[in-house]
Amino acid sequence: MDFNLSEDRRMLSDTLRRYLAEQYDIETRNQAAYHAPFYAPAKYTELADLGVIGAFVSESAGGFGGEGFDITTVFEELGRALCPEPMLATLMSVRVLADLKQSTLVDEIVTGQKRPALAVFEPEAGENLCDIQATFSDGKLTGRKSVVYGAPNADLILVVAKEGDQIGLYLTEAAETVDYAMIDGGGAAEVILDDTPATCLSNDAQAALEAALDAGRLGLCAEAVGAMDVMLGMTIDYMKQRQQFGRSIAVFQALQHRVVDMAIEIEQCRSISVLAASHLGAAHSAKYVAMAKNLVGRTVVKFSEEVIQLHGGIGMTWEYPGAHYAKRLTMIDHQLGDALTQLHKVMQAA
Amino acid sequence: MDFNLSEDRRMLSDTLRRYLAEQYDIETRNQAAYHAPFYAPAKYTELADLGVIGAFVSESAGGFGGEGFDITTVFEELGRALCPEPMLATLMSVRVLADLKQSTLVDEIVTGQKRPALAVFEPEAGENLCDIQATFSDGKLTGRKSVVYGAPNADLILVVAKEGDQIGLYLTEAAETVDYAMIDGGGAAEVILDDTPATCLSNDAQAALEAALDAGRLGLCAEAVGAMDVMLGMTIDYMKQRQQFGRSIAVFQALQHRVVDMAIEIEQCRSISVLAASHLGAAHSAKYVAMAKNLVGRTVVKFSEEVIQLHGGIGMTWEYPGAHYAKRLTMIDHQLGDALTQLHKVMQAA
Amino acid sequence: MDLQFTKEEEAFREEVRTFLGENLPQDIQRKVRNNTPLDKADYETWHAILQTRNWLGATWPVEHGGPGWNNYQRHIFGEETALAYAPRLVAFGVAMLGPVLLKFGTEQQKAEILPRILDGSDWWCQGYSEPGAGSDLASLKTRAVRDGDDYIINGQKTWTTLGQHANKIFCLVRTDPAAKAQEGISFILVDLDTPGIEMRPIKLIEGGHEVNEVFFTDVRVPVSNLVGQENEGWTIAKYLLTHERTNIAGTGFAIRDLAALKVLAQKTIRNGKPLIEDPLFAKEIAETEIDLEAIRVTNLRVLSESETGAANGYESSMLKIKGTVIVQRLNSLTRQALGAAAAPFPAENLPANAMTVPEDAAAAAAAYFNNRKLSIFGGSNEIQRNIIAKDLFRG
Amino acid sequence: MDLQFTKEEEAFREEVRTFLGENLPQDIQRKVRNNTPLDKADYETWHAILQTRNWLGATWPVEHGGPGWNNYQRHIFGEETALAYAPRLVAFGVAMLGPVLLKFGTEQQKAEILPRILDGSDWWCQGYSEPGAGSDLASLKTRAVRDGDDYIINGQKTWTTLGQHANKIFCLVRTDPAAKAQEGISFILVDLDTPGIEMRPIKLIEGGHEVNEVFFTDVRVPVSNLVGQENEGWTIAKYLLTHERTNIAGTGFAIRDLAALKVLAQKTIRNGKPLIEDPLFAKEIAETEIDLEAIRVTNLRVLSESETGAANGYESSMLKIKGTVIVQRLNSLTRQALGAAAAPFPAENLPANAMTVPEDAAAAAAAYFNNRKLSIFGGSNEIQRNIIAKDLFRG
Repeated sequence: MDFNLSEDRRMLSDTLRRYLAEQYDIETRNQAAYHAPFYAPAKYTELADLGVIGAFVSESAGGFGGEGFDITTVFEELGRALCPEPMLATLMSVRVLADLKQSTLVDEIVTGQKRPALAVFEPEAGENLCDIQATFSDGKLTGRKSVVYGAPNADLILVVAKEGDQIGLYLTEAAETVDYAMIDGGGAAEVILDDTPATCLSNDAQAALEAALDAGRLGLCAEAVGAMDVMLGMTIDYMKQRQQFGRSIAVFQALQHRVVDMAIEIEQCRSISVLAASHLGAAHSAKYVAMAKNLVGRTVVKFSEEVIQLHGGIGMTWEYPGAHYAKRLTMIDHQLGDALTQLHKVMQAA
Repeated sequence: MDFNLSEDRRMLSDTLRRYLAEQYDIETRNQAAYHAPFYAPAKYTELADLGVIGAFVSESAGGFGGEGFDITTVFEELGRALCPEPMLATLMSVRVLADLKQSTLVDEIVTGQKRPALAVFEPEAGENLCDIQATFSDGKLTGRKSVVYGAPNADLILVVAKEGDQIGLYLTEAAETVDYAMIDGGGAAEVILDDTPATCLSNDAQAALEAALDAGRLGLCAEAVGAMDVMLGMTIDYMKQRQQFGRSIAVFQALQHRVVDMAIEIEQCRSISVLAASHLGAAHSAKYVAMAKNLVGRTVVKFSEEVIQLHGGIGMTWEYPGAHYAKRLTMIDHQLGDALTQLHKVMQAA
Repeated sequence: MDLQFTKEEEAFREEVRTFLGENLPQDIQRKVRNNTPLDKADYETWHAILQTRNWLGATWPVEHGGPGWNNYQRHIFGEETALAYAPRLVAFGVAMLGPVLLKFGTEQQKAEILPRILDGSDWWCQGYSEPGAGSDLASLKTRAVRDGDDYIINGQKTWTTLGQHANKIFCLVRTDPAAKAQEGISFILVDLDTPGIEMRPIKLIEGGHEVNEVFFTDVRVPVSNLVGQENEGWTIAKYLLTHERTNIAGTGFAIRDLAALKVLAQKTIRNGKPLIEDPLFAKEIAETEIDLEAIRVTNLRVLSESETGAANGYESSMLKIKGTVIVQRLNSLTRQALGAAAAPFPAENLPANAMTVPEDAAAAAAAYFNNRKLSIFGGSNEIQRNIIAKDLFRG
Repeated sequence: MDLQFTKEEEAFREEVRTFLGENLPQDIQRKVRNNTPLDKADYETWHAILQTRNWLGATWPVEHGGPGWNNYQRHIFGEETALAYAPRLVAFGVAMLGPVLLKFGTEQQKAEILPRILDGSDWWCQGYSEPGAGSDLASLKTRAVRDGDDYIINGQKTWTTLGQHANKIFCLVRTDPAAKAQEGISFILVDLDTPGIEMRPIKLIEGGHEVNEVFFTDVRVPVSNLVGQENEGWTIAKYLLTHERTNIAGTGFAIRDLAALKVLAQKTIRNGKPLIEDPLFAKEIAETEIDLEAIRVTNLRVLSESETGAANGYESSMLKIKGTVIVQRLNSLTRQALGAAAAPFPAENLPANAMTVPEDAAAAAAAYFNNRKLSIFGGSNEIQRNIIAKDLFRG
């Protein structure tokens, strides 16, 4: 049994932590995160150069990682830095393309030459791919994709659509998008498809998509653990420094015990993410990912509420970095299926 | 708007509180509660003399009360004193008999001459009367009734059974019972019916039974409020007196805040019980009762756990009165449908 | 025991409801429903409309232009305005300074200031909190030094709500630095046009601007602007904090938001069926509804006790804690109901054809984050717990 | 990263499992499964069976008759015995006094006492807590006064688990009343046959007898019964409290109880269908299962760190808190699953034809109440939170 990162991953982790700490002070981060294109294209390319995207796919598919722990290693660091780069979109896209043997596209993405987004969900189709209504026929896509992460400024949009009953993956560079910032920073878009020309990459992509979405969920779990870790430290530092009634509020036992419970839950989230990472792609992968995303989802909402409350007014201000961590953590529960949705999956798998 | 008890009810409440305080020190209570017949027959009769049972039915039916607030007035006091007398059985029985115009039986019960028990539930039939499997035919009952409150030593057992599809109420004095104490004190029994002779009181008693069960649920809510009220005071007294690390544990803020949350929830339970009492027998009565029993059920379990925890080892001992309050409170959630069962009713009524 | 409002009270409710139906401007109502921030003009319009019926000074006696309502009427008015998606009143002039002047002000102060509150001439804001003194008001540091017939004020106030619209501010300032914490504080009125005052916006977590910092540098204020006696400010502050307890539980908002949540959960399709049919989500709604039913009665019990003078000191703390927990839980469920579609920011920027959710839910995530303030401002829920604990553990 | 046990460890698990299958007496197993209290003879039988393989002194080195296991093996053994419904070991001799003597005892003490622990000659119990000193051991008052070659002990101990079966007790006593709280305490061994000792049962909330009070009146004990130096008792007590951390999270019990709960919820008919098909109950089970999966990994992480010496001090506190919360939640759900049928008491009194629930669930409510002790005994969860807070907020 061994809970240490491999040498390669530790190097990636260290490099990434240093790079992100240098690059993303909170002002820089917020400037990128809340203003179009809602990330920093030059930094995205640098992250690709550092090997971040290569870590998402296996050597045989053109990367040098691809395991669950490669994903968690990267995303934990992204979470720590509150990094706004659209790596979730890239992760899911490159995983599905690798699965579908689209090696040219994979190479272009791994090297950072092209940036992809994956358009899956629709206003009335969430977790269940079978509910998707967008259609492909005669080389054209029709439908509406909603909250497509990383779509603003993306080079490629990968659209999930049906041809008959089959769920396929289609590539378009011509979709109409309505771009916006997300409330926790970073960009997304509504993608409006109206006889939009597209190329078929696969007309049977369901399994590859489910796997890619699970990789995304795992990434989100690790991102949450990284962000909570930092946020816990910030909260403790704040409490030590904040005076009330003539004393540091860190001495109030009622508050201390709440922080302790938060610390315990972070470790629980870390553990379940490790468990899901170790099973990614193996038997019961989907169930362990759902378990992880459920526990993380339950935790982040409560954690963020506690963090804001423990900071008092300061935690409510835009100026305070912790506020943006709290928003990001909460909104992680909204991405790729919330705690309740994951719980249904766990209950069905039981 | 007026949240004061009427003059009559206040008198009943005062009388009852005095009587119960005199009669039930904890040793006396436990002696009665855990040893056959699991109550104190002489005191039961005295309670009847004080008018407790008369308060359960209206004047027209032979009592002098019968409203929701009459029930809550009595049961709050029973709860405060942790009274083991089988008044829940009596309440439900006399209400259903009054509804069915069984005035002779009602009179005998109100005066304390006869003590009834109501045999409703079965090992596989809980909340839903339609699931009942006991049958009546040719003047005889067959089936098995489970956890019949107050059955040990009862003069009359009222059995709910089906004749065809209809749910009726049958009187027997010849049932085979297996008596036992309940874990929180007081008696119940398994009632085994095997061609047991019985008299039909009504072959269409479903509505009257539902109403009587709701009256019972309301009584349990009020009992819980009374018991929690006393228990909160005991907990605070204990905390003030208990020394740890050289200080009274009442000064520890983390513990104080937990007690505050308990105090708030008691008031919430009191409020929802008042609301249910005000609607008893009127429109949406069942929904308000279910709401009350749900909130009380959610609260008592958490409350009891907190009370034991805050007492440390002492709260775990048989000798400490609070332990018996905690057990009683927890087990109230088990009677007549737990919080989850009530929530389903509320959800269906929505 | 009687949980019914009287016929007169029910008639009053009907009157308020009719008035709101006829007089609440639809554009303002829509902003409130959609969680769109109101303009200064929106507030002024709404205050003026209420004032046509003398309903603005809800807690004021008739002789000063108030409606002379009792507790129940104020409760009903608060509930109905919330249900109708009317704006919250800007409380600082009407509900805070007004009652203070009525109790502690000179006749001249009353005569000069009160009418200008009701007719909208003045917009007051509050200078209580300081960067180092949030829930712990007694530690405030802003100094007022007597200089002839003036005070000279130096210091900083913060969390000044809607200060950007105000022309006046009432402040707690330290007039006796030698006195113990709560003593040596005075309550003083300041014109925001006075030289030396700077107001800076504080942007909140969800991006909105509703609070401010106010900096005082050698700000000269006439002594006649003092309310009550010098160093009596703590008494006034306490009076103010305990005076206005109606609607502290926010049940009107909760009832309204619960109803909207049910509609939303009916419209939202999740996993192929309306979200409200998911028993796990329905459970959350049902439990919250039950908690809300309970606090409505708790609220009425407290109202009834305070009407008869039997209310305990800590009951408003109880209403505050439980009330905010319920409203915040509803906010959270509304946010949750939106799933991925909660993300767009700011929600109102999206063109209609690209909206991800119904218009009135578009800003639900922002509203959720903004309303985390409810358990922090106005005495945090931790402070409220301390107040209750003091009462429970006394003796 | 590698979450797998090695082949050797898996083989060891198989060996333990096979051993349990072949050697755990069915009557004892049934009692454990049914939450029926074990007799003294049951424990002695089971200890003797384990000792046939040298598995009783699980933490002892081989040269003293232990199996020489590493952390993982002890963990596996703990989990497998729990899953098999084997009795918990009576820890006081084997897991507590044994390691203390190995570290602090004289050669003579080791030679005389250790073998008698393993062969069952002695049953040790613990004299730590006092009525005024539960989680706060430093405030203990029991006095030992030197008198020639003896100490004379006066005082009272409490919460002495299974003391009714014991013939020996190890105690913390105050030997220097002038010293500060933690100092001046000694660790001493006492024969329960010594005149002046009285043991009285404490009946627990659910009616069981597993703890006792022990009264000492002028009890004369030879100085040679001291372990370590006089006034060094606190060091020993701390060593003991932090020494045995395996299975502190109780995951084996949780895994076992979760499986049993699922079976029970499948068998229990509620509202016309199996309880497990009620999504609201299934939610509770699923969430608990997820929490359990997480703590299993947390547990392994801590094991792995302590094997490599990297463990933080507060990790066992974390495992204690979360582990007890999970086990207690499972107990609570099991109790809840029974509905009205949880009431009979004592459950084993009912004749078979009148049982209200399956035999192994009959005592579920009693077990629930009894296991509330888990978050109180062995350092309450509040004390554990204080320990973690001290670490988090240090510096």
